[in-house]
Amino acid sequence: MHEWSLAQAVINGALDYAKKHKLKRAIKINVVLGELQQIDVPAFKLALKELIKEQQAYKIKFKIKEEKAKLRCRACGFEWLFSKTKEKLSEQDSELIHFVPEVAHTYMRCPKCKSPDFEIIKGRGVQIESIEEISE
Amino acid sequence: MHEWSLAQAVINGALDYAKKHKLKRAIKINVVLGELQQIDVPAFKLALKELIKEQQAYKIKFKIKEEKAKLRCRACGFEWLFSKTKEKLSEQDSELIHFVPEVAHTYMRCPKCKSPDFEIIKGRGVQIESIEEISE
Amino acid sequence: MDPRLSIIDERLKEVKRIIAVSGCKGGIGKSVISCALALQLSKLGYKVGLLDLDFFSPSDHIILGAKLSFPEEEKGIVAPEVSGIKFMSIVYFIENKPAPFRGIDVSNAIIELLAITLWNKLDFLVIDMPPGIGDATLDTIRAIKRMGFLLISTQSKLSWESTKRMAKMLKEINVPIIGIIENMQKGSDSFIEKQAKLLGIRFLGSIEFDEKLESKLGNMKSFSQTKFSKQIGKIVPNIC
Amino acid sequence: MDPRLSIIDERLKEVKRIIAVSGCKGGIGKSVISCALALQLSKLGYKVGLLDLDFFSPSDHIILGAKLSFPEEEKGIVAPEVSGIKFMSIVYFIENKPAPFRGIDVSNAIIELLAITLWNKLDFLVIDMPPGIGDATLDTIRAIKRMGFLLISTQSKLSWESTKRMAKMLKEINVPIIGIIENMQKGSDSFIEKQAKLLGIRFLGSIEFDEKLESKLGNMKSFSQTKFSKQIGKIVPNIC
Ligand SMILES: Nc1ncnc2c1ncn2[C@@H]1O[C@H](COP(=O)(O)OP(=O)(O)O)[C@@H](O)[C@H]1O
Ligand SMILES: Nc1ncnc2c1ncn2[C@@H]1O[C@H](COP(=O)(O)OP(=O)(O)O)[C@@H](O)[C@H]1O
Ligand SMILES: [Mg+2]
Ligand SMILES: [Mg+2]
Ligand SMILES: [Mg+2]
Ligand SMILES: [Mg+2]
Ligand code: NI
Ligand code: NI
Ligand SMILES: [Zn+2]
Ligand SMILES: [Zn+2]
Repeated sequence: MHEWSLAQAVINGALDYAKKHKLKRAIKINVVLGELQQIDVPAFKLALKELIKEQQAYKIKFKIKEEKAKLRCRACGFEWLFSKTKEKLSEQDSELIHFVPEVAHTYMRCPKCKSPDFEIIKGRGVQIESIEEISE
Repeated sequence: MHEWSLAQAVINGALDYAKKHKLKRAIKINVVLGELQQIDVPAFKLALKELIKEQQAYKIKFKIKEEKAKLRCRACGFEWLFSKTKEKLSEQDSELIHFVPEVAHTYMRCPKCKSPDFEIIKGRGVQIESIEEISE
Repeated sequence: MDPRLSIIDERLKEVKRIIAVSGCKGGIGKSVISCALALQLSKLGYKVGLLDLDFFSPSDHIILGAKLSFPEEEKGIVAPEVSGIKFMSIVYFIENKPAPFRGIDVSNAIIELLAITLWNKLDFLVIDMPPGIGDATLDTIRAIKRMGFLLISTQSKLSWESTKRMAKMLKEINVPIIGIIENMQKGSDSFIEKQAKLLGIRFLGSIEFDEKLESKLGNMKSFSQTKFSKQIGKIVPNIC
Repeated sequence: MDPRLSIIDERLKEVKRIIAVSGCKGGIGKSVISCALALQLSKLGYKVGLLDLDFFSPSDHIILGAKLSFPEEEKGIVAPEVSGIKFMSIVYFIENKPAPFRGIDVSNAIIELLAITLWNKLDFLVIDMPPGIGDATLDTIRAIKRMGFLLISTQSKLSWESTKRMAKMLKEINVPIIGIIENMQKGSDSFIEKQAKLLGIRFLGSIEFDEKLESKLGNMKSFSQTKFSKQIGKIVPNIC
């Protein structure tokens, strides 16, 4: 489960931020999971829970929001949702996009004009939306 | 004055848009001039006026707004205004940026960490902000 | 809205043919072939333009020994003439300094150059492409609908595998491939000719490795008299 | 906020030295030198990783003749071993298909690979860089603070002018330059040695043009017995 490494990134990133901004001892991390990366959410949550235990500096809660992936073709301007075209991907190609979402440009095409030159407008992958102080 | 060629782009772009969206016969083009490109505004306005006369399809008015250029360093996160560091550029380097604003990465550096890896957040060059139908 | 894309067709409307010299990998001879092609076409009496789009390793001005005068400003910028060839390159703007451009910068600078350069009447515009299928390739495809690709490959597997990736993409999105040139051929085996056939792409010929080429770079007259340039000259009729 | 940048130091914390093989221009031997360097270091008993960051023309898997097994998934992805070298490349994810990436995609994919690849203990991580000073160069500089650049140039002016642009930039922003290697030397003149001296950069040696190199690509054993690999082997002590 490479979800572990992304959960580590989230915890590390949040701790760096909290220390830098001298946040108090309890924080909430608002995480956004972009659909394109097709994160295994239970595995990701489990990893976060384990990783939170491994550190002492902060009391950490997290909230996870999923975000639809939206793409826009630079050749013809067409916009579409990943969820509408996802079924056309083979299981293997999906898995490759799971590891490196950019390879969507290798395995996906604009549904309207077939161009590989599209922009991932939103929903690429794991992001920290915000970090808040909370009462312990 | 290469401002003429950019004015041509604005008129062409606006006419393409107006035709595509079947706008009525009178339009107003709201143009934004990003500071980094250091457009000669009188020359640009003159070009627009001449070019408007050369076409029959639309009655065109324009409104020009200038926009400060803002840059952000990807290496250290520092943000700054072009106007604050502009004086450090030689006249010749300024002129080169006037033609191809991206060469700012050749002639300018982050004032804080000296990195050439900065982002032009806003105020790069000539943009059409919007095109409106107006009464003739 | 970016108004610059709207003017590019207009800027190129008096240009009859546009040839992008590419092949994905670096160091396969895109630049020397672009220059030789431009020179040979010019010798035949055609009006020729040359646009160097490799912003990280611009080479054409070195190959041609071009004096770096600043482009004249008119109702746009006029590509300076180098022995009758209209030549545009990022070097006019960066000289010998580095241009650390992100993809978005490459994209913006290419669109800017296409929007403001006045080529006027040309029979051929030769575009010397940078390696890769990144912003420069995607933007020229997006901005110049009438462009055809002239692909280059050496006999090395390393080169051919990359050229093949690019050829696959171009075919898939219906961008015309003019043909493939094998460069730096050694021996008589024509590996690329066979491979081109397998892909259904026209093979235009082999250019031999020319020991003397390097020493002739920078002097246009000597350069156009090399065996290399003469072999390019023989391929030219197949392109016209 | 992009959390991935925060984890990269952690991922590389057990890696003693990180060497980016670069030089700005394409086709100067970055890939063959990266591979030979990795192999020679490995032969000396060092634990070595090799990361191919040329997404448009990935070459190292061809040079090493690596079988493209899919990287194992653990608490990240494990770089598969190729004769004892931990090897990561975009080819695991794109195979022989084109990867038409804009700069922002190159940037994201590099950061992703650096964030999820588990190198564990390494004495050396060799990074085979793509041509140019674009996203890949700027992002590795940004993400990997401890990296040094090993610059390559051939004797051609075309190559040297590009390498010089890059060297200027690296010096200006205080990124360490390990030294310069002259590749594909013909004759005994050492143009690059003189130029390196003028720039105040350490000259590490010349690698001759090896006629037999091409035919040994894809077979690691034969490759590491070429004159080419042996000459790289002689330079290795100057780098360690
Ligand atoms: N047919 C040839 N014979 C000898 N040298 C060549 C030949 N083609 C290219 N070269 C040399 O190979 C190097 C790479 O060529 P270049 O045109 O710069 O490639 P690219 O533009 O694809 O990076 C240059 O030093 C050039 O002089
Ligand atoms: N010293 C050398 N002798 C012979 N051929 C070489 C030598 N160095 C590189 N080559 C060949 O030159 C070509 C370019 O090398 P490569 O490593 O792919 O360059 P880059 O990674 O810089 O694009 C390849 O075909 C390679 O086999
Ligand atoms: Mg598949
Ligand atoms: Mg100057
Ligand atoms: Mg070139
Ligand atoms: Mg390479
Ligand atoms: Ni996973
Ligand atoms: Ni001007
Ligand atoms: Zn489309
Ligand atoms: Zn900075």
